[in-house]
Parts: sequence; structure tokens; C-alpha cells
Amino acid sequence: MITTLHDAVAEHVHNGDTLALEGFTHLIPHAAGHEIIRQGVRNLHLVRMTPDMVYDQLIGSGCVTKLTFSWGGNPGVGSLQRFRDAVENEWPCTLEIEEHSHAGMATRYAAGAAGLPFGMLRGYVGTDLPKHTTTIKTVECPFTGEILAAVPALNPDVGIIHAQRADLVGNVQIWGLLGVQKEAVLASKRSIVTVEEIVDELPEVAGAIVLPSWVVSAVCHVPNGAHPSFAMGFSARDNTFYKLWDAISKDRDAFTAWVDKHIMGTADFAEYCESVGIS
Amino acid sequence: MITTLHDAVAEHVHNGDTLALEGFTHLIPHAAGHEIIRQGVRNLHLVRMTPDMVYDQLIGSGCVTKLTFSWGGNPGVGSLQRFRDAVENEWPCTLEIEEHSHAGMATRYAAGAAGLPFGMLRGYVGTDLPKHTTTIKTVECPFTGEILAAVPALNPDVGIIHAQRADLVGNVQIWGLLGVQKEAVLASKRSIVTVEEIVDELPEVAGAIVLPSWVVSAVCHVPNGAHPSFAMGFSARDNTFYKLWDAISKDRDAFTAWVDKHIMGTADFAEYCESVGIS
Amino acid sequence: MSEYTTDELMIVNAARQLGALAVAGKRQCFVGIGLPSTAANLARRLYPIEPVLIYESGCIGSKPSRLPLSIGDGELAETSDAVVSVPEIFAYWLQAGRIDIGFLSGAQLDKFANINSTVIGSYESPKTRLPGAGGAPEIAASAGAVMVIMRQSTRAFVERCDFRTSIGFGDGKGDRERFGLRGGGPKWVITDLAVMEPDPDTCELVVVALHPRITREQVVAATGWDVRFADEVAITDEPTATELDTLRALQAA
Amino acid sequence: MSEYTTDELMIVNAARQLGALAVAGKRQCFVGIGLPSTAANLARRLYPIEPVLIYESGCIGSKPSRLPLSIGDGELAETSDAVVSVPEIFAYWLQAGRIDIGFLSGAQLDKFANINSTVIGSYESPKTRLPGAGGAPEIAASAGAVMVIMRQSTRAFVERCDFRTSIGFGDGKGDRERFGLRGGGPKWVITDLAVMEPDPDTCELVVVALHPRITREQVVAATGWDVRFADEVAITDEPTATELDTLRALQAA
Repeated sequence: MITTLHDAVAEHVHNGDTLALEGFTHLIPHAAGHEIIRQGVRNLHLVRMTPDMVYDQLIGSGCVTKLTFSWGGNPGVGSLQRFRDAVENEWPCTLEIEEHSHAGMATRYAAGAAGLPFGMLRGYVGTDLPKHTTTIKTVECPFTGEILAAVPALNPDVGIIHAQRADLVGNVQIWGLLGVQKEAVLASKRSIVTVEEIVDELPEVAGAIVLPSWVVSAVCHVPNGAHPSFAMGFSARDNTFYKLWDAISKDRDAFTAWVDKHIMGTADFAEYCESVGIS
Repeated sequence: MITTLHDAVAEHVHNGDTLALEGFTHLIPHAAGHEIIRQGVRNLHLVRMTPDMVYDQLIGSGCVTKLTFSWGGNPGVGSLQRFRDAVENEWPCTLEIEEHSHAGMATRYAAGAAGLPFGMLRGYVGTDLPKHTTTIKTVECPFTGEILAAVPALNPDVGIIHAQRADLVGNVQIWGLLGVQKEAVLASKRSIVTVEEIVDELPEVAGAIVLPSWVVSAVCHVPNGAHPSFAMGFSARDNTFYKLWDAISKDRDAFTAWVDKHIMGTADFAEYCESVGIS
Repeated sequence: MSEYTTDELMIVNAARQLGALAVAGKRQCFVGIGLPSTAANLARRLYPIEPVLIYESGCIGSKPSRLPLSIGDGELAETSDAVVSVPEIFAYWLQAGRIDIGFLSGAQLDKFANINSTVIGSYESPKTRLPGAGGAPEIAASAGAVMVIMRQSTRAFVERCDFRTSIGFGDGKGDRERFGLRGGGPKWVITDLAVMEPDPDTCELVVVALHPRITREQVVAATGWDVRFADEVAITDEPTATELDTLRALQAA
Repeated sequence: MSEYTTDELMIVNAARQLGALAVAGKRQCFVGIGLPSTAANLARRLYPIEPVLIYESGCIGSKPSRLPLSIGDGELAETSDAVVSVPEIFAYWLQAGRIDIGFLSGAQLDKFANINSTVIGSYESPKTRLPGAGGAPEIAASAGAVMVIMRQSTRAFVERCDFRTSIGFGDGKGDRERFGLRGGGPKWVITDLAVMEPDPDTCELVVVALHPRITREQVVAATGWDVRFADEVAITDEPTATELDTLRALQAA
């Protein structure tokens, strides 16, 4: 249950898996993404509403052959350079993309969490997305005859999130912006949660939800494991680092050198933090 | 926005309306139900997952011609006597019933809150419910071909709930067992919320949700307005009163005498409390 | 051996089964109020690995110090690992297949373990109007396995339910598969006289154990169908002093 | 009259519109990050009745003291009336029709106010891969009305979008109705040169106002279609010192 991030990734993440490292600007599991790069996992199908820096790193490192997403950018900064290079120039390899809207992706996760084969929404109508995305169909309301958009449930092999706390049993506590993380964990066959701290007992926190230990496969103690994203109550978003990433990721060699030095060249997230100079 | 329960009911509840007074053993809006009886509203279509004492009172008082529900009993005690008398003997009038399961009703409220015409679930299969309930149909998954149960959205004219707190603006705070109250309010065209207290600003409470004032039509200050149900943080469930109700409601005359004396014979909930001797 | 009631006997035997299941890793138990809740809370107190109690009111991992009168007692929310909305408990937790054991009771049970909690008599003009379905139909459909606890009588244990509120095995073997139900269906029916399990070949409930000093004749007399007995019918253990003391303390609390 | 940039001019004019809408009772505003968020937060500070800011990260009624760099900045959650999950914000709040104003921007806008934020060039081999749809398609479909804020240029204001990420009026009048969209669609396009609104008869965007000292020639030169002007073209008011000081203080915070 409670283990190291190295062992959790080694046990649960395999070549060819479909992974959802979720986080909606808040609580993005960067440390887990780095460990997946370190362990050289390949042919991954990554799923995420808002692929950002850590997905850029996984894509640029050649771990990813397919991406299912709804918004791929560097929030508040601009483009996701490695993602763009993969789509525009197939570097370092061809990246198949399956593109949805946020509402559609959220509906797909919720359907997956609920054990339904699909979800429906008022969406996509009049847009060009259905022309290019085969996982957008329609369903008719048996009562009103209305036509709604239908999207298939998402059920990743592994759901990976970062949270504030876990107790010794492995119950996970999350508060602040919750994004779609609960659904991502519940929709996935296996799940890994990195946490800021592990405590004897979870204190009450306003706005917090708890994921019982029995829906989580592994809990790993990784302080600041969301950096440069943040964990409300523990850290602030490192906006400077996001801006810095734009420069690092623009150039293939600069990117590769950065990954070699700071991720491949470090044993774990603690060493990574020293290496990039964050406390 | 913030008004008396008398005025809120007079303005928002009309003969022939579809009403959902929701509450899942916790936070049941008894005071609001009493005010509806006092104002002599008729031909109501009542909707609720768990119709209990207050629906028994509304039915026995002749306010109700249709009930849509999934479990009608006196929790922990037994039958709902007035409900049974209406169904078995059409007293005081014929009561049409539309019967679902909890999962189906919850799905219907959620669809209503989400602005969808219907909701779907894995349910009802192999039961006799679809033979008698016309609002249970099926829908086919356009991706897997699986057949799922489909139920129409619930969109009551008025959603009525009891909550712990509101602020001066009318933002409503609810914690503890949340039941389906949020969905009931969001699915309804209008809504009335009775609260234990009105404060300048809502303090943070673990496990609390907030309904913004702009999705609520009226907020009424009615301390203990859920009695004999309870409001976590303010009162405990009055189990004795639930047991007592069984005796009162068993006999038509005893029931009518009770309603005449304690509800029709009182001006508001405060007088009712004195009349029945609850603090 | 101390004195005990047949209800205590029934509850203790249900708790033993839940305890054995928890030890075997089947911990998540979706419990209705009344006998199921009492037995589940007894099991929590008696066995090294506690069942995880899940109530339809949205309580996950409840650890009540006293028995709740209703599924919504404050005690349940205050002692839970998590409290979620009612739509969520049914969609994300029950429907998604996270429940190992659905623990039900009812007014009528038939020989294929279908349950009636809707009406006695016809639906249109019922002799007795019962509370209705509640969460039972989807618990019976989706839980990994279902345990039923009911007092046995010819009125309650019938050839065919007046109304099928929750499906057991329908009209017999193969129906659950035909209906595409994901849950395993009823595995144990525990009464105040005996323990029944579905026959692997027919899915008809057969008596696999009798409680101490209960005769086959008593069971036959209390069953509304021509009840069959397994080749080997066990006798359940006497309730121990610990089991009875714990149960009584729980009910007194 | 103080100096100001064209971006400030654009933001101030958008804030004025939001302020007028809030006073008219259209308060619930679903805002994207960047220009929309800046204008919406400026309006919150300038007008007696504040717009209610709703962000797709699940924040309802946010009152940030400084401009968020991302829709997920902690500041947004900490200052909100309510924080809900992402599935909920789209299903219960946007899709259900609780949003008065959807406030969008994009990389391309065409003459029927359709927006492209997906690709420049072909989808299969794009010249430029943009971030993608995000929440925009459903905001454009479901919001009561849509306001667009974009810097005007022939690259951005095109005859037809390379990719239709979010629908305005499709191929013209009647398309929204044909598609069964519940929202009212784009009502205002505010640029650094002018204000455009859909022609009631054709739904094509026409210039209804010019910013101070901007000529029609400048607008024509910055528009990729044969842009038309309303019979009466107004001139927007100069930004006031209060508007500019408030905006600058907001951006400096």
C-alpha cells in the first residue's frame, strides 16, 4: 500500500499501458511522471484533460505514442513545445492524438468511474471535432427524441494523482481544486497517489474529499511532488518555472540535456529537486 | 431572497405544482411541508426518494394526487400509514404512484440538474418495476451495443430543502449527509431553503457544500425546521417522535385531529413546536 | 451454553459469514438498515479484519458506536471515512462494482432468491403496500455477492414473489447471465432456522445447514415451496458467550 | 486624457460591457484565462454590481485579489463561494444553462463568429498546432450569450476558420437553431480596434463601434473578410483615469 514511488511505478506501470496522470493546474503529479521517464517506460497511451509540462517531458522523452486530451498548452505561458514538435514534426516519434473538449473528457472519466460504457452531454455540435475524433457519436433520448453527444468511458490502466495527505492505512485526503482526479482514480484499473505527508490520522479539512485506501493501489510519500504545480496548504504554484520551461523546451537539444541531467541523472525526486535547485 | 416561510410558500408553491421536498433522513424540510398543508395547496405531484413522515402528513391532508418515489416508509419504525391508506383505500383521495429505485431516482435528479433530458444506469433489469412504471426505458451504447436502463430527468417546479446555514446574501451551506438535495435544488425551476441560522459570513466547515444565492429562490430562517429529522451540528434525530408518529398516523381520526390541532391550528412552525411540545 | 433468541442466532450466523468474507478479502459490504446493519456491526466488533460498511445514505467506512435506527443517523456520517452524495454512492461505488457483499432483507423471498419489498397481492390493488425498492434492486444486481437475512415463514418464503423488486436468479440458472448482470447474485440466505444456498446446477435455494436443535420438519413447515436439503446438512455452531455478549452490548448501546 | 495601450483599450471596453450586463441582471460569467479573466476582474472592481466569475477549474464566484496566471491558481479556489469538481462545473453549471455570459478568445475568428483554437493549416499536418478546445466548445454552445475578445489582424480575423473549435453562427443565420443549441451565441466581439456585433438578418459580424482615432481603413486592413459597417458606427468612450488606474493596479498586483 504505502511504498516508494520507484517501486509503485515499477509494479504498476508497464510498456503499452494507458495512463492518466491527472491534475487541473493544481496537484499535477510531476514526480510520478519523472519516475516513469527514469524507468524508460515506452509506447504509453497518455490521457489527460490538460496535458502540460510533465506530459511535454514524457512526450519529448519518447515514452508516448498516443495522447488523448482536450487542451494541451503551458497555462498562462503559451505552447507546449515538445507536444507541438511531436505533432508537427513527429519528433522524437509519431504521436497519435485523440482530441476532445473538456466537457467531453470530464464526461468520459465520470462514465468510467461509474462503470458505464459511455457518457452523454450537450456538446461538440457544430464543431469540426467529430470529423476527426472517432470517439464522438450520438445517442437519442428515448423520452424526448433529442440527439445528444455520446463519448465512451475512459478506463485507464493506471490513474496517477498527487494529493495533500494520506493516513497510515492509505486513505487519501485532497482539498482545493479537485479537478477530475477522483474520477481518474475511480475509473482506472490501478492507481498511484503521491502525497505531501503521511499522518497517523486525517484531520478534518474544509472542502476536502477522502479516497478510501481500498480504491488506491499505492501511496507514496513525495513532498512537493507536484512542483512546479502546487498543493494547496503546502506550496504555491511556481509560475517562474512554467515560464522557464518554455525556453528549455523550445530547443530539442536543450530539452534532451535538461532531461538527461535532471531526470535521468538523478535517482529520485529528492535528487531532482536538488539538481534543479528547488527546495 | 431572505423571507418568511409563509411568504416563500405563498409565492412559489401553487396548486398542481410538482414539488420535491428532499432530505435523506437528515435535513428533511418538515416545517416547509407543514406550511404547504396550512396554505391548503392541492393537486400536488410530490417527488422524493424517501417519502416519510412529512409526505405522510401531506398525503393524509389531501394535498397530493401523485407521488413519484423509490422508498416510502417510516425509517426504522415501519410503514407509512397515510401513504398506505391512500394506496390501499384511496383515502382521502386517489393517489397515483410512479415508482422507481433509489439509483433510478438519483439518476433522474442528476440528469435534471445537468440539463440533460434523461439519465442512464445499470438497473431495473429482471425486476417487475418496468412492467408498472412507464418512465423506465432502455438506451443502447453506441460504442459497445450494451443495453442500459434510461430514466427521464426530474425537473420539479419547486425544490425544497432544509440546510444548516445561509449568509445575508443567501448563499446556503450544508454539511453531513448531503443526500440528493443539491441535485433537487439545481434540477428545480424554483427553490426554497429553510435554515437553522443566518450569519454574516459562512465559516469554513469540513464536508460542507455551498449553494450560491443565485440558484436559490428563497431562504427562510426556521430553527429546527427539520424536526423530527435533524441538522448535523444543531440537533439530533428525534427517534421517539418517529415511533410516536406510527400510532398517530394509524388511525384516520387521530391523524386528522393531530393535523387540525398542531398544523392547521398554529400560525407557523414556532407555534407548532410549542403545540407539540418540542423545544 | 447460554440462552439466546432465534433472532440472535440468525444475526450471529450472518456476522460469522461476513467475518469469514472479510478475512478472505471481501470487505466492502453495502448494508441495509435493520437486521443487515445489526449483523454487519456485530461482525465489525468480532473479527480481526473488519468489514467496510457502506450505507446508501452516502456513508463509506462507517464505524458507528451504536446501532443506527435509520440509514441517515448522524452517527453514521460522523464515523465514516468518507461521506458522498446519494447519486455518487450509487453511480461511482455500487454500480461501478466496488461492493463485495450486498446485504439485504425483504418481505418475501422465493426459491430462486428473488426478493419482494413492494407489495403483497397485486400491484394495482395491493393487499399490503410495502415501502418499495429503495436501493435493493441495484444492490442485488451489482454487488459481487448477496447475503439475505430473513425470518423464515410460509408467508415470507414463497414459491414465487408477488412482485419481483430485486432479482436473485430470476426463473432459474442462466437468467442473471441473460440479463447481463455484473454481480454474482445471492450466495447465502440466513434465517432464524437454517442457512440456504443456491444449488450450483439449478440456482434453487437448498438448505445447507440447520441451527442447533432445529429439525428438517420445522424448516419444511416454514417454507412456502417444496424445499430441498443438501446431501450433507451441517449444524451451525452454538452462539458463543462472546458473540452473544457483544451483540447484546451493541443493541443496548 | 491619459496615454493607454490598445490592449488596455480592448480590456476596458470588454469590462464596460460586462459591467452593463451585470447591472442588467446578467451576472454569471464563465471566463477563460488571459484577456477574458483580466477584463472580468476589472469589471468586478469598477461596477456597483459585480459579475459572478466562474472558472472551468470548478471555481464559482471567485474574487481573486490578483490576476491568476492559470485557471487553477490557488487564489481562485481560496476566494470562491464554492469549489466543485470539473465534471460538475461542466454538467451542473454550464450545460444546465446557469451561465449568462461565456467569455472567450481564440487564435482565429471568422465572419460568423466561429472560433478556432485547434490548428492553423490542416488538421492532419498542421502548420501550427494550437492547445485545442478546452472548455470553449460547450461554453460557446450553452452560455446565454458569448463575448469574444481578440486582437484584430488578417491572420486572426478570417473569412473561414481553418478549424471550427467553437461554434458561433456556423455558416450563417439559422444554424444554431438547426443544431438545437440552447445558448444565444456571440453577441459582442471586442478588439483592439473596434466592436463588432452580428447583423440580426445575416448573423455576419459587422462593425458597430470604432475606438477613438481608429479609422475604418485600419479595421478593413486588419480584417480577413470584406468587413461591413453598421449604418451608424459609434465611437467608444476614451478610457477614464479610473478605468486605467484600476486595470494597471490589477495587473501590477
